[in-house]
Amino acid sequence: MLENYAILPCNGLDKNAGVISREIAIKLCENANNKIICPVYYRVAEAKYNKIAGEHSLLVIDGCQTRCASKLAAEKNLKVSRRVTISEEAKSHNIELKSNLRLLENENTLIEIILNGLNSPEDKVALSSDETTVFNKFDYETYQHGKFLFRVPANPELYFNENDCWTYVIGNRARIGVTDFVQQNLSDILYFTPPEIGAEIDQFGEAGEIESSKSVFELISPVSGKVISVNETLVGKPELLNENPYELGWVAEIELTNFEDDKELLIGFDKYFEIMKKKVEDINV
Amino acid sequence: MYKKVKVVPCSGIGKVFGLMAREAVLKTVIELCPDKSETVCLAYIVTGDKEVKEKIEGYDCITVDGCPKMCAAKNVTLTGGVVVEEVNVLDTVKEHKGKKFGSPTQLSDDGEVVINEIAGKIARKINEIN
Amino acid sequence: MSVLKVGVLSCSGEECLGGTISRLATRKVLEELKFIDTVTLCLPLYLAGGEEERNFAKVYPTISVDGCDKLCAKRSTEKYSGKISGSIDVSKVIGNENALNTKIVRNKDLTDEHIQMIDQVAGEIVKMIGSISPDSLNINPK
Amino acid sequence: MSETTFMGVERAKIDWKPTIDYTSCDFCMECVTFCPHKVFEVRENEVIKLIIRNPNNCVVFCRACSKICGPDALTFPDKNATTQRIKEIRKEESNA
Repeated sequence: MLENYAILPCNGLDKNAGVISREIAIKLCENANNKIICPVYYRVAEAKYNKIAGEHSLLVIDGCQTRCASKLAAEKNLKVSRRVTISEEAKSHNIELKSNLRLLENENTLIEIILNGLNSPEDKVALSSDETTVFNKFDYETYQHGKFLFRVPANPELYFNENDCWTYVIGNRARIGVTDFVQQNLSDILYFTPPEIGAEIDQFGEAGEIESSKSVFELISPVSGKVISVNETLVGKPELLNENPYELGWVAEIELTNFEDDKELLIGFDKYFEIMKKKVEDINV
Repeated sequence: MYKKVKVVPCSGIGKVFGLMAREAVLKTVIELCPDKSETVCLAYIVTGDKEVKEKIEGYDCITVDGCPKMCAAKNVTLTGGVVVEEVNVLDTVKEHKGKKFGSPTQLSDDGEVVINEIAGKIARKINEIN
Repeated sequence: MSVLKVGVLSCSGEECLGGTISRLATRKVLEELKFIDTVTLCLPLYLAGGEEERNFAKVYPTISVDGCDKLCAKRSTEKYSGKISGSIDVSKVIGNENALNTKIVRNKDLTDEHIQMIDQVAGEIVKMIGSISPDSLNINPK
Repeated sequence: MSETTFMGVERAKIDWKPTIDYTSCDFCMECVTFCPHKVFEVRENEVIKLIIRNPNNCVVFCRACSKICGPDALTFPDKNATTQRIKEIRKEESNA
């Protein structure tokens, strides 16, 4: 059941998909504690909606590929935790959308499907911005300390910095994240702030922030470049960073600008694994 | 037949959140809904004994967990309980950013505040059911 | 190094006082008696968790602390993890009338009487640790 | 912390530590409780109750303490400059 979400729908009244997204937003608020952010009123009542958005996870419902709602969210610096695009949903369920502005059978079926998806526990409809790069299987080396298990991927594509952040490089793109050492130290991770998409980051510059009940960690980018995508799923489910900070818990993707130079200050698995073991012994987790 | 809702916390021993789950449930079954709800030892459920199966099989259960591993939810489901609500303490904790909630043995005042809030949510759910 | 640690697993039962006592006594040994190197685990993790948890009793000599003679912690540990090195039945230490008291107390309502029971059980745990792994006493004064 | 080198450079050669702005520090000591590396030290009976005791324990590029500092009294060197410096030292040493 979708609960405690702020819902920013496309409100395009002149398009069939817009009418659908509006309807879904209303339905989501009827029998659950969710709040609508009216994209029109947002322009004049910013404070009110910023408050709502600040207190809830955000679901953005875009009608068509123009993604006005998403753009509005970006413009207002809102963190999107789930996103649905009606036109895409229609396609994937082979439902043809016409130009009618009243909800007919087709529309209602689609609305049902999407609502079920949104209300089902496993985020069928939720999209993480990760569909882009293809990664090899991670093969982990593990180190047990007390009851804590520390995994580090031994893949040659991975590089680390001594600040316990990793980068997985493919061509001119790199995915970045934190290692198990960070995750185990922080323990239950409650908040995740991704870096800004489009931001230019220097090597060792800040690339997002992770906060737990215990502490706060600033992700120190192993590479320099431009942030081209972030793992938005983590905003709503930061616990994925505890589950696996290398796969589901990746943080951002960077378009590399100067990896050859960056490399000079990065280390491979062997070095990092040793350094990490030492740290684990020093600071008792 | 009138059935009491089973409210099962994880009682995790490693962190304060386990205690919060436990205390929220105790508050619910002792103070808020003593007539409509009761708790069942999770450790007993884990054994899978026939007697404990009978206690929860087919009954409406609300599980209250203190970490994403959702031990209570998983174990109750495995043993045949009908989990009508999976509560995760962390969801409410998130709304109280920057506060300290106490230790695995002692709740701080802020901890009390949060478990009262959670207990309130659980009670509301119980009243929906019965 | 971790071999010397001793695992202490309590039932933390919710239905009667014994569970509460088992939980708090286990924490007491863990937190306050720091001269003993112990480690604990949430019992339900055996089923919900992964390999790490299932191997718990294989990795550490483990003592179970149960609130009543159902011995849930003991039986679950042996069923899902490994042989345990010792078992404490709180009801034997503080008596059935106390252990099985279904008037569950919240931590904030603990009385001096309860605290005494906790100390008593903690004492038993320490004794048992000493008997199964003397080295674990005093190995890492924190 | 037994970590004495960073990126192959002797830690002592890298200037990375918080600087306390005593005009805004209110000695709440949040940073002291926060930092696991004992960078700070409390001086109870002195006027200046907080000092940087172990600058070389400070994790290079970590600025976490400045984030939890209420009065915002902690500042750090410029990351780029530090990175460049580390690279220079590495060169010097490899040429040496």
